[in-house]
Amino acid sequence: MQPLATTINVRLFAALREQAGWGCRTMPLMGPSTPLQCWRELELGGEHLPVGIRVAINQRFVAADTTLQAGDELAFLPPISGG
Amino acid sequence: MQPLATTINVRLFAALREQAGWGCRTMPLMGPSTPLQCWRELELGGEHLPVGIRVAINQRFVAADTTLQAGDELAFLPPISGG
Amino acid sequence: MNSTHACLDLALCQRSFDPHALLANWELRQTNAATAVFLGRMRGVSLDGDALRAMELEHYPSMCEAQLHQLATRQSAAHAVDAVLLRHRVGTVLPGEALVLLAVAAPRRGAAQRCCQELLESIKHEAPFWKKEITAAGSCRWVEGNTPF
Amino acid sequence: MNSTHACLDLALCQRSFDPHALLANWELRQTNAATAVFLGRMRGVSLDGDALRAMELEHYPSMCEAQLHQLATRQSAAHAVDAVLLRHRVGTVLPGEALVLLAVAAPRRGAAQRCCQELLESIKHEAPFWKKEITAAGSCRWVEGNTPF
Repeated sequence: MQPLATTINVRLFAALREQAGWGCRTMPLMGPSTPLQCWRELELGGEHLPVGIRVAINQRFVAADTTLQAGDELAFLPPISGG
Repeated sequence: MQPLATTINVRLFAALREQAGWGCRTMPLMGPSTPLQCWRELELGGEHLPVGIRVAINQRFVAADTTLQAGDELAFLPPISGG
Repeated sequence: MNSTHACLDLALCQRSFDPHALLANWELRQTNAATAVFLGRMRGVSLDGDALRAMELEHYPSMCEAQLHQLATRQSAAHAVDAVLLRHRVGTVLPGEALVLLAVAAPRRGAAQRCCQELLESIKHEAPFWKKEITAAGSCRWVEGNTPF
Repeated sequence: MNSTHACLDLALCQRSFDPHALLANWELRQTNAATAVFLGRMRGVSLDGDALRAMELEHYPSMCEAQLHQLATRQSAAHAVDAVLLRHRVGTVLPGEALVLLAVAAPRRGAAQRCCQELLESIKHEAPFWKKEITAAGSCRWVEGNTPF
């Protein structure tokens, strides 16, 4: 029996959001995947995560090779500039 | 011809003032003298300046062996505690 | 106030706030000897020297709040301070308006000052905020990372 | 404001002052992005744990003012800050009253914070002030030097 189709939500912010032309997208999770694989698949810019771009899963910073789970919220964050 | 008698003013503060029982005194300056010599002469406590006691002449911190001039204001300052 | 957990008062502000009224109100409720404060306001000119009309402060809702809480908890414990006040603007900010107010109350000056400084740095590097400058001429530019300390 | 000399607003206060009103009034006249502040209040208990009734803050008149001016001039130049506000109590101080208010305005957070911290330390070690604690029981004790940073 096939498992039910599962998805993750991807969020982009600031300059990344403007460059991509979208801020939030749902994508299917086909087997084990990582933020880096999603970055490539979404064609967000190159084969590697550019220096300075950070990854969050479910609103916590994680490494780009963390394994994604169905239902995760994945975010790519350009260099932050608060305060 | 004898020079005119010359004097300096000596000031004490805080604990030093209370221990000595006076805060301001005029003393004659008999030839070359230093704050350390005045400390001894005034019997403010021992032959050496106690650790932590600082010296000011004319309201500037100086070394204890600085040569005093007639009319100087000499002050002995216990450890300071402002702010 | 117990000895293991500082009292944290942290919030994002969608609108302009009066940092002095907030600080006075908060500080007068503290019983500490030492309070260190940082107040940052929006500059009227960019780092490139262009006159600015406004700044858009984007944030990652809920991750931003969670990060601020975690950073304040960590730093207040590390420095054993008693209370932290933080206000940070989001949305459209005009020149001269307060961007960030951070105040730390502690029994001693060193702890208050160090915590204020280190918490501010950690916020600048770990809380998801992004500044977009809008010049008087109407052009936009995302600020690339933080100015050096 | 010229580029070589900071604007210094330094004063000793014989009476209780409102640090928040002073700070607000001063800071709103600045045009800087960053302001670092330290506010010290009199503790209600001594370092030994005794309840305090009051503190007598003695100073060396005119040397104290001269030292504050010299220290503020030196530190504001060293950190290239634009403005310094200092108020320091002398005379009889009651628990909870403000003892010292120091604020530094600069174009950048690092300069403002470092200058505030270093100027405060230099005042604590180089400006002739002496604190005498008067306990609730009526005994007096000169505070021996400063608490560690």
